[in-house]
Amino acid sequence: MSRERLLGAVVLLALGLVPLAAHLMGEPFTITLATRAAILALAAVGLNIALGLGGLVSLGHATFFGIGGYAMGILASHVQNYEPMFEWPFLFEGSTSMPFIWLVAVLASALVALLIGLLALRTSGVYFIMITLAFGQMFYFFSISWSAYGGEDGLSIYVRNGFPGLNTLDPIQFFGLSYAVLCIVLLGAHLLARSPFGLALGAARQSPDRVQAVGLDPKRLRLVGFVISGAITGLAGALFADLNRFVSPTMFSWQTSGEIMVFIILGGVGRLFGPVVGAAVFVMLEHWLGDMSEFWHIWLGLLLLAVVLFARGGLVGLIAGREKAHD
Amino acid sequence: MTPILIAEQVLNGLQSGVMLFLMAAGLTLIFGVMGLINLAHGSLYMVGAFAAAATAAVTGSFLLALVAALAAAAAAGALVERLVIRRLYDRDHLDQVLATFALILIFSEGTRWIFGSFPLYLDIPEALSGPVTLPGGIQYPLYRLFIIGMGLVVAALLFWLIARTRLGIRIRAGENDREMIAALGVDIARLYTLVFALGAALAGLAGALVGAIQSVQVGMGEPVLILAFVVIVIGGIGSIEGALVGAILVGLTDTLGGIFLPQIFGLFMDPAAATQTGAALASMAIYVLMAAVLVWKPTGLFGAKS
Amino acid sequence: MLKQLLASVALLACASAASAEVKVGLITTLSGGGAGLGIDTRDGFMLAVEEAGRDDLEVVVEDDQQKPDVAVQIADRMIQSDKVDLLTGIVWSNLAMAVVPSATAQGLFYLSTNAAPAQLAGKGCNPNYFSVSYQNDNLHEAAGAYATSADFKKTFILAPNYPAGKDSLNGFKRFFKGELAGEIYTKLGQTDYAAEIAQIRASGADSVFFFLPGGMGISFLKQYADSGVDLPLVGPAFSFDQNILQAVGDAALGVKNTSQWNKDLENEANAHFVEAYLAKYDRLPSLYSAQGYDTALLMLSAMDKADITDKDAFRAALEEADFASVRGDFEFSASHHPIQDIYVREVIKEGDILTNKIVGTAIEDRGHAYEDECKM
Amino acid sequence: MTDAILETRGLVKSFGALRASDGITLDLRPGEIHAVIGPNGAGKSTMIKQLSGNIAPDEGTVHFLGRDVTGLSTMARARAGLARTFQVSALAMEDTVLQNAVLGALGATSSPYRFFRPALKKAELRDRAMAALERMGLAGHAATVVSELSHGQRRQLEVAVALTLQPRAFLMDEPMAGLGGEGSQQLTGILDRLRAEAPILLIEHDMDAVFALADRISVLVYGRIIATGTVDEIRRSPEVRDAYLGDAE
Repeated sequence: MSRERLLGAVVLLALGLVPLAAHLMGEPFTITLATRAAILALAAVGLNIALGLGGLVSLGHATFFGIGGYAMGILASHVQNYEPMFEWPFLFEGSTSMPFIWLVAVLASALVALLIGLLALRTSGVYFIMITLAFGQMFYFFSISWSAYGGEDGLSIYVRNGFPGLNTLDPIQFFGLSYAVLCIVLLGAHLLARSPFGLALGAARQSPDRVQAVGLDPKRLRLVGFVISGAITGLAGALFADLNRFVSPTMFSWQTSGEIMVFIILGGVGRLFGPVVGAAVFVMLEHWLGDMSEFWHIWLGLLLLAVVLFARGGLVGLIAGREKAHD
Repeated sequence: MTPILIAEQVLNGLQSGVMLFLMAAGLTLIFGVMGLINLAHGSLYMVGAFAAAATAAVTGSFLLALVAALAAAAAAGALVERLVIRRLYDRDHLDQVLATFALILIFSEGTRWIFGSFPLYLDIPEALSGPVTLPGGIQYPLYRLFIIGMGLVVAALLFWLIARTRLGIRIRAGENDREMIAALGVDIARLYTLVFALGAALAGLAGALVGAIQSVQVGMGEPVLILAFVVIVIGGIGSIEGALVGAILVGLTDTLGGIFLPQIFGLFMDPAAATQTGAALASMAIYVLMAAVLVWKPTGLFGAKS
Repeated sequence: MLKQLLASVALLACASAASAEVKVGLITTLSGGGAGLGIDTRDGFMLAVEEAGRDDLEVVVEDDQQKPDVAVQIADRMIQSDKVDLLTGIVWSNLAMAVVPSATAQGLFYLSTNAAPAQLAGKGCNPNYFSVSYQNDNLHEAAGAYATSADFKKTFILAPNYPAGKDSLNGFKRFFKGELAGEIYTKLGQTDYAAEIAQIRASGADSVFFFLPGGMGISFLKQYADSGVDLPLVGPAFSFDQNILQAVGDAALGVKNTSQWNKDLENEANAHFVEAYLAKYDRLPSLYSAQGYDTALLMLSAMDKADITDKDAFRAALEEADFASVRGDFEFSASHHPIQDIYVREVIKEGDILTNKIVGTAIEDRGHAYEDECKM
Repeated sequence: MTDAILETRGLVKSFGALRASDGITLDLRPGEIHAVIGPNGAGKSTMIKQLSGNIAPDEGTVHFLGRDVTGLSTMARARAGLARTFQVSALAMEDTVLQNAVLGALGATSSPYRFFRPALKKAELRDRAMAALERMGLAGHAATVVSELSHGQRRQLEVAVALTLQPRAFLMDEPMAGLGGEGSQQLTGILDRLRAEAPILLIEHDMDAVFALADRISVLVYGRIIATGTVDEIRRSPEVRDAYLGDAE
């Protein structure tokens, strides 16, 4: 096992065990923090497929995070308010079932990723960064003024949605669910990176000419990668909304896009466990630095700067060595 | 809607465009010469505004305030370039985005630490306050005309600087080939610091000019930053002409969209719904414009083919 | 300073562990652009807590960064980890909507120092939720009432395009009897109002009502003053608050605005509050400071009467509102919102400092428009 | 129709005032190595880009295996069996030698839209890739990351990736570029054997290699083919001497 793998396994295990210990010691807030870390990591795992594997620097992944969140908010609010979503062609009251909400979140964000991707992938480099940012801003401003679903105030869901066989209101059970989703998606991302698709997408990042010369279409590879990436981040958005029992346009803001990106770079770009390490560290920093100083953003900024300037390859790279794992 | 009102709104759009140009010119220059995406450009705008407000509070002079804004932003720019930005030129855009994102956090909270959490006061100088009557009977604030004039003068100076001066020649050479100008014996590190400080000074000037009619507060730079990015992307990154055209296009779209969209929707919707829908779409208008331009011309209106 | 404060309060609390302790979570905005309002809220609240000097009270203060998800996270921590009995302090309606419904559903008390959206006043009202400030529409309604009494015939109204903005214009229209010269929703966070001012000029209006909180109001007022349009302005207190006025400058002079409090309100509690606040923090109190102070007084009055572990008794004690409010008379409606007078203020200059003075009463004993929708 | 595998007729491509291709007509026949030589700026790159489909000609056609492929994309031509190597190595530098070869096999044999089974565990891909690597003498380096290969090894890998396509024709853009004498000789031997498998259109500056390998040579000057013929014919051609070899030596 490579050092990187080992480190990843340790971090993932710790992320699983800490809440368990907290549960036994009656520290439910630690569980909430761990859940937050797991869900943000999931969002970053999604972005990492576009960013790390495909080289697509998307500064608009908050779009998908927000769509996932609003999928949850909209479906659940209709049930909560006893206002059916639509009555034709059949009566649909909305939903408070997580699996169904997840499905809608994944499909909706994949569809939007497809549309954005079709337009945005015509550009590259800085232009791609900026056009994804622009799409994010469009959704942000739209959600603020869309009064049917709360506008700037957002939507509050009083009771967390259900999952068959679980009591999701119990922090440890909801953590377990989020953690399981994270593990499954990580496994998927691991397989994806080594699959024919992952190989081709990675090559399209490194040498699009080569990919074309062997008869593969780099644009289509990127588009599919972007859609998968958006769908995963959308799923994370739905979970995040359920964690907070609340959605708001903030989920669409460009700072959210920036933060998801920060998780990846903090952890290590294109590394399987980079997003997990990054999100976990970020959540801990937010928690501790926020306690230490009113001006904690300064310290966060300095730390990020230090990572970018001096720890290329992120924290995972710092600990496990610059070289990435090859299979 | 009278022709006078339309003319006034066009002037407003022009003024907001000229202001955006000051921001965008620095951004696009820095990108063109050094290949750097600087998210912290909005922070330099904020530095300019705060420096101007602080100086005006002490001296009471608007002119000194403008000088202070230029100096403070240029100094902050040069400092940041030496300490941080310099290490980012060889990095990919991703590292640049993150590092300059970190700089925003540091600048914003640092400013709050120094100046406190409440907005500062900066006012229009006596000589420039109040409206004037333009031909056609348009009442228009003198200060806004001053901003338009100031912006156009800076634009002209900038074009002259780049087309005619030694520095401009070096800047243009730097855009094409870093090694070549190094081979010509130009001190490239100094050139870069200079260009970065110049871009920062432009942002600082914009911050000070706008600060007098808006609110000088922490976080004022980010909305403008995003707009400036929209501008340079529409114009084509690295192109000063593109920045000018893009800025005016964005200024006009933003201003006129906000006025006309609700009225257009009012033609076939009830007024309350129309104002809301129109306002919602107007706030998205410039992003739609940007997406449309990029789909049509993937490297912007004046961008070099990649 | 905050840390010391907390430490001393905590120390006092430890000293008498025997008595039943009340633990309060104060969630407010202490960093970023909106920090000024949260700092005032906190300082007002803590002033009352310190003056009370009780050893059975502990206050935990946290910064929500003006982000709803952060506010939710902090609330979760305060409930789950710090085991607070009562939450308070949120400035913004969207943050309140994220925190309040689930907190009250979990049996906690929430005392609002500011945000009081319609949802929580009407259908979503809750026995454990009390708004000490107002209902969000109140100041706008008062502005409408003032505009009517000032005999404005054709008023131009504008607000940002978000829920509070829509509530604002509806609130104004509810009490305004004249005609509207125009109605505009601006972009949230907009900083340039040249286009809107041009429309106002062209509309033939005789007066302007605006609701533009924070930096938006500063920008609007400066630009309006410079535009040469000199129609009378009226708006809710937010753009004329003590901390913002200095940044607006002389552009605000003479503008009428509506508020349920001002520092020159003549009552003993207010005189004491203004003096003590100025002495302690070396600046004049704002509306947010006053609301924070009143909230703490209300809570302390209930603590005198009941043990917080007995929720029904504590709630009954809160409902009595038996405290000396800086607003003078204070009582709660059935939906736990204040019934109070709302005043018209005018911006004046006292020496070099811009401030407000009360020039009249806009509405007397105003409750709110959603009272009937509240079933509890 | 002739029995040519690859054939161009009257290719014209202009960039502004510059006519980079000015009516290029040439063909590539089964079993041959057809070398195209010419001074710098003669339009060799522009020509090969039109053959591979990276740029579209203003006029003229490209036929491959008897089919008009002028309107087809690079990808479609590659799938039809036209394999290309690049003047500057275009390889996935962070991936291993085997991964690069498997990528070629993937393009040739199956869809890349498979998301779960590891690419390197697929027997048909792996076998094909390993076979190509063995032929180029790179089997021992299968697990090496490309960025750690020597320049010569990278040139060999370029050819190996092209081989995995099992192509019907090769387009090789200066495969000898940057190779030393020994490396050059080694590659010459490999190309010599390769022509039996599929004909090679070879653009090359290394005259020793060209004269050693080419069955036919075309000389491109200012976007025109000024002569086509066997090695001896070209050596003797006075026009070629004047236009090209003359000032080259």
